Amino acid sequence: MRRRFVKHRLAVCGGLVVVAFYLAAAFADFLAYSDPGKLDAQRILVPPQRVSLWSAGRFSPHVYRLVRTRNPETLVLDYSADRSVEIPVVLFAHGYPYRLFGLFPTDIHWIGTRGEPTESSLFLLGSDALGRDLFSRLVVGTRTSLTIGLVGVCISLVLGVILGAVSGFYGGIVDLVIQRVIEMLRAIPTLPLWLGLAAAIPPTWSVTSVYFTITLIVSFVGWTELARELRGRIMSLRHEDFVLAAELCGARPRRIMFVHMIPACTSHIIATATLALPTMISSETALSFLGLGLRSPAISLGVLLNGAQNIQAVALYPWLISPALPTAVIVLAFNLMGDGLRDAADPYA
Amino acid sequence: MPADVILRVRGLTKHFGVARDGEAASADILRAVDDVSFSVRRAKTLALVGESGCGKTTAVRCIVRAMPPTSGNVWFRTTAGGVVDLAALNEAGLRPLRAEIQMVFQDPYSSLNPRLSVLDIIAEPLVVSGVRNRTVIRDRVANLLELVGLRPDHMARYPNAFSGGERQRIGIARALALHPRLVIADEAVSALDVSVRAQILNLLLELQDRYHISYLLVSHDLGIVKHISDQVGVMYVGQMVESADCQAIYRRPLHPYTAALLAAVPIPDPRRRRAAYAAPGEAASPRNPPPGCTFHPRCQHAIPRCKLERPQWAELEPGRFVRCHRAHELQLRGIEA
Amino acid sequence: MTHRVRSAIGPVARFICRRLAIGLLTIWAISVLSFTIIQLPPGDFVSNYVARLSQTGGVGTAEDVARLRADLGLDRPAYVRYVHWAWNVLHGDFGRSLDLERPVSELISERLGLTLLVALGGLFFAWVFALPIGIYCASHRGSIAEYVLTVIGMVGMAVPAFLLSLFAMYVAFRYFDVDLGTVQSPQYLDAPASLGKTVDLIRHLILPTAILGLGAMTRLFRILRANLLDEIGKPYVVTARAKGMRELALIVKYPTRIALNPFVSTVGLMLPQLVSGSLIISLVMSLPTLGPLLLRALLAQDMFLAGAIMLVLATLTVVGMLISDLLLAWLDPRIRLQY
Amino acid sequence: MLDRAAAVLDAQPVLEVRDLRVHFDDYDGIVRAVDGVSFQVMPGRTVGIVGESGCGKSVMARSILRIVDRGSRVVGGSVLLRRRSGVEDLMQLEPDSRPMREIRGREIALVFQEPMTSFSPVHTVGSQIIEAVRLHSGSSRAEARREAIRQLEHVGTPHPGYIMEQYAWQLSGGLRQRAMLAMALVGGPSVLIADEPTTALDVTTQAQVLELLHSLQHQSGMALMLITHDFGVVAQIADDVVVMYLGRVVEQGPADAIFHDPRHPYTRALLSSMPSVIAKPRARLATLPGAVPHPLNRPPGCAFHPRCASAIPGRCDRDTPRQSVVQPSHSVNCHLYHEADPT
Repeated sequence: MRRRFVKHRLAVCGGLVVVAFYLAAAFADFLAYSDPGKLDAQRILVPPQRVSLWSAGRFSPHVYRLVRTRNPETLVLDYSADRSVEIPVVLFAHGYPYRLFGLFPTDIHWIGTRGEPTESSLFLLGSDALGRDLFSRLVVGTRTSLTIGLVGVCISLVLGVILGAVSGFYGGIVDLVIQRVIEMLRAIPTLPLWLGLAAAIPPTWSVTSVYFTITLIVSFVGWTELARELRGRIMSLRHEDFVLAAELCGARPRRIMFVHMIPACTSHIIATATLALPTMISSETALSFLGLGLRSPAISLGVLLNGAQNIQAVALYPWLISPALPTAVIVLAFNLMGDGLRDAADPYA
Repeated sequence: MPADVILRVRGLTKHFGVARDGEAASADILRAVDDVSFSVRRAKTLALVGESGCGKTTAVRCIVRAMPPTSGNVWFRTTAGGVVDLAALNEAGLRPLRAEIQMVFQDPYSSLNPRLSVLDIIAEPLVVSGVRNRTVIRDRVANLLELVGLRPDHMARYPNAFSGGERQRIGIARALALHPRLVIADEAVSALDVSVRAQILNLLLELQDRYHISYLLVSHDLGIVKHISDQVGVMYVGQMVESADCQAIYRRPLHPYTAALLAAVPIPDPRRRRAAYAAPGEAASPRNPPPGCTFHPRCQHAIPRCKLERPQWAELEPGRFVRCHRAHELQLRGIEA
Repeated sequence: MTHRVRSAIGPVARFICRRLAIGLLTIWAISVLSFTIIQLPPGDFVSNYVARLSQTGGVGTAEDVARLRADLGLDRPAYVRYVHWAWNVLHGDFGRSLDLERPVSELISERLGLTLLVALGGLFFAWVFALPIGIYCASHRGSIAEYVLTVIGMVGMAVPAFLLSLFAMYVAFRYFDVDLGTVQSPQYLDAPASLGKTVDLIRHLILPTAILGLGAMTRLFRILRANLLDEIGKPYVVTARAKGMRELALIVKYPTRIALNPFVSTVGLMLPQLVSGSLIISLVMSLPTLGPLLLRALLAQDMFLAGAIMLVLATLTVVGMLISDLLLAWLDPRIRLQY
Repeated sequence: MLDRAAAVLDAQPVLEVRDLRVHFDDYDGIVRAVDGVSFQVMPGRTVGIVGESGCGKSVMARSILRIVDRGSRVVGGSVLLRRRSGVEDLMQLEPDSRPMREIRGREIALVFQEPMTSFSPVHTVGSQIIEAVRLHSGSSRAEARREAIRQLEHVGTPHPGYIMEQYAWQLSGGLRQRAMLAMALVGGPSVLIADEPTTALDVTTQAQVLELLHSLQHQSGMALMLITHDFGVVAQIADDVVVMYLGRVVEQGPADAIFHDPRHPYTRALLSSMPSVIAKPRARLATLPGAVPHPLNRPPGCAFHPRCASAIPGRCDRDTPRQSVVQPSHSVNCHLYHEADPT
């Protein structure tokens, strides 16, 4: 299976991108050089900045100090660079404190400015309507979205594997009921369902509860695909002679299930899970985008895109739409990878 | 049950309900196996012969209880000497007997789990029966591999490293792991190349001579059957139509279907081309078998009685059972050796 | 006896009955689900209403609140309310929107046409493009065009519809100075129906339908291509070739015919996705379909309206899936004759 | 029987395969599926091509009609077809060209092992036969229908009108194979290639189909090329036999010579290892050691040498044996016979 996957060039590319994204998510706080939640009324809607690498013929990365002006006619805020003040940008700078992997307290970030606070000087991708650094928010938001996908898939996996396996192994009335339930769930348009469920989340709930509820909601439908897939595999495995051979040795159902059946399905499970992940991520993004999923102060790709809902604003401040790019890339990469995995798992499907 | 009989099947019947909602209207029943009786003797081979759909595979699957029979008895003589009815036991009651009846399958590819090494495959019966000591298991597997003509140092390999014939040997080794008294071989060589078939057939014969195992063989190939069996039972549309000693059945069949089968077997000798007589038409469907004798629409010798009355399973001569109204009067041709 | 009756009505009829029964069951389950969802949020319309009222300076006394509750039946147990609601729905009465203070059926029927138009338009788009592209890719395997089309298909399938529409709107607004967030050009807004108005409407709908169709199209195209490649290797294709048929005639006649089956059956499964997609695209592009109405109703806890919209959408989907099943039975004799 | 043999003695072969080579790309390399095969098919006679799995017999049949699967290609040799208009080399034609398509079905027809999957499951049997008729005659639909029914009657199907309206999966195995034959014969081919036509059938049905093939051939005088792994079937109906092993011919000759005077060690071993109904009960069989190697790992020299009891070290494992004629029309590719016949 590994050999067939590696032959799939696009899938390998997708896989590398996925790994890169998850690495970024693991080190999100390290990569986010500014505190993603810190408001700054003086730095609203700053456009993306250029980092100059050379200063007087010497390698010395720096940005210029921002000067805020208001256009007297249009009353639109303008930012210009004060070329006289260079603010050096340095690697491994000290910034806001955080815990790496939630364990080790530190305040080192990959870059930062020296002399002036990073929060008010460095805006690689600009800032949002509340003056928060978009790059940092993007990194942290990506982490949220990616983990929601992962947790959602885990929930789907547990549900799907158990129900699918039971359905396929025992057949009969159990199978009939589970299949009908799946059929019904699949007939419901997912979005209204999600909207309805998400609208039911009380606005007073904490960010964490909302996070887990949203995860539950997006996996509510996700498990059906996995259960169907697994049921089909288990059913066809039941007719394999090696399963009968094991039964004739006196092996009990549990052994048959775990020694002979589930391992034969792992590649399918992995492939289906990989293909389910991007659906989960885009579902969360869509919900939050509509304002029914995660809400500020939580940060996710959908929450960030929510700020880009107004097309006139986007036209004026195009950098607000930048969260669309990582969303598209991660979803695409997952699909490519999942596709390759599925082909590799079952070259005859 | 005579002392040398190890397995006696009486009136074995398996019906599949085709009806979906449980109400079994009579026409919705598929009579896969219908009142089949035979005995397998110790260290001897009984072959069930028949064309596809005749119920031979279903019959053996009922005997090993891969599915429950609808009715009938399957008496088995255990190592301890007692006789139990396998058809009446539940899963827990069967488990201790599993070691004594093993099976060799037709498809050398689907019968071995591709994800387990040969060691794990052959060791599975041992592990399930409670052997835990790795060295004991390895030694036993090495012995078994040698026994079936494979190199013991290949036990760490996976099935895909072996050819069809070698896989079949692995399957035989697995079946032998718990010293079974009865081995059921379902078309065990028909998926193999001609040049490999002979190796496996000879291996089965050798093992029988050495360990006094009884075989219940299922095959559609009358050539293979002649090489390995002591007794033959011929099945047609779920019923046993004739059973007898191997030599006798080939030389002088008593049932017209047996005769038709023998006449249809191509003989590998261009000098013995035969005026092709084959029974016309094709086997009836077990879903809707003809009334009376199921073979009558294809039978040259059918009389009006055959259409109306179902013939009884009767012992015409000592050891020769047949299900035909006219068996006593017909002179049918067999094959001269 | 029953067996005779069943065989007398024939396999096709039995198949249809079975499907119908499942469909009805699904709709019933959905009605319960919709009703439950509406009941989930803490508080109800009245408490929301009172909260809003007090924000704007109005005051509701406890008696007022209780009377309003009693009027709306909110003081009775949930199952009673469900039965009451379902009974009315069965008689075509969806109740009144509490928020917009208009009959729900009126609100829905205003917007149903456009909703259907967008969803079916997307489906049409998907079909029309997926079929030739799928056949082309299967018959030109390994060509550069096939590779490019496959990659485009991948992108189209992967990128969520709302991102695509957001992007399309941005491009249109920024570079073509067209505001896509309307369904009608300003000059036609209050104009009576005319050819010009219809053309204008269609022009505004092309992009949303295309975006909606793109996702479905790429999915269909990939399924069709995979099925075709599968079928092309089958012995009956070799047989047809051995008869002396031309390659193209061969692919069009045999494998396509068989590969169409999963095609039709996936259309059924795709309908829920299309409906969802059309909702979210409408929300982004502010098309007056049921999408924005549903969102508004949910946010306002306008129970009758939200429940009715969910029920209507789900029913439409179930009906669509039923049609696709029947189509499949008509297409494939194996299903038609063996069921 | 004898008259027929005499009549064809001076006849020209209707199909002649010369040094045919077909390769295909496998995951792990190039498989030489057919590697220099030559034989002739005489009009009115039956050639049995016998061999075990992987010997290349099916690939060869398809290459003759130029319908090999993707990834396979004919890399050399010629297939000469004698038509009324003269002799034509099929290897010189483009696979999807009009001349090649006209040869398919009209000059050379093909019947496969699995009649179930050889018919499209969503078209009726009748529509597929009608299509074959119209491909070759351009007749109207009604005429084609009558012709199709006539062909079905010809191959002995009961109720041909009813069979026409059925789907292949609704028919029994025997009827399917008969319908398949009817479809193959509508073009009135001069050569019928039957690839394992009876392998999927029960033994009584097999006897019926073999009998049918025999009588059809007798009536029309077409040549029959029967591909099978079953020596029994070959013995029953073939006039000439070609034995193949791993893409090469090891021995060919008249059926009687092959069965009663086999020369190649492979043919001999195979014949003596065959379980047969005429053997004594429980007789031990002679065995051939080992298994057929994967065509990708074909042993050098004579491909059979690792399993051959009389292999000559230093020779059989190095040199590819040439063809030696041991009797008129009986030849063998084996080093053992090179010494006896120093040509």
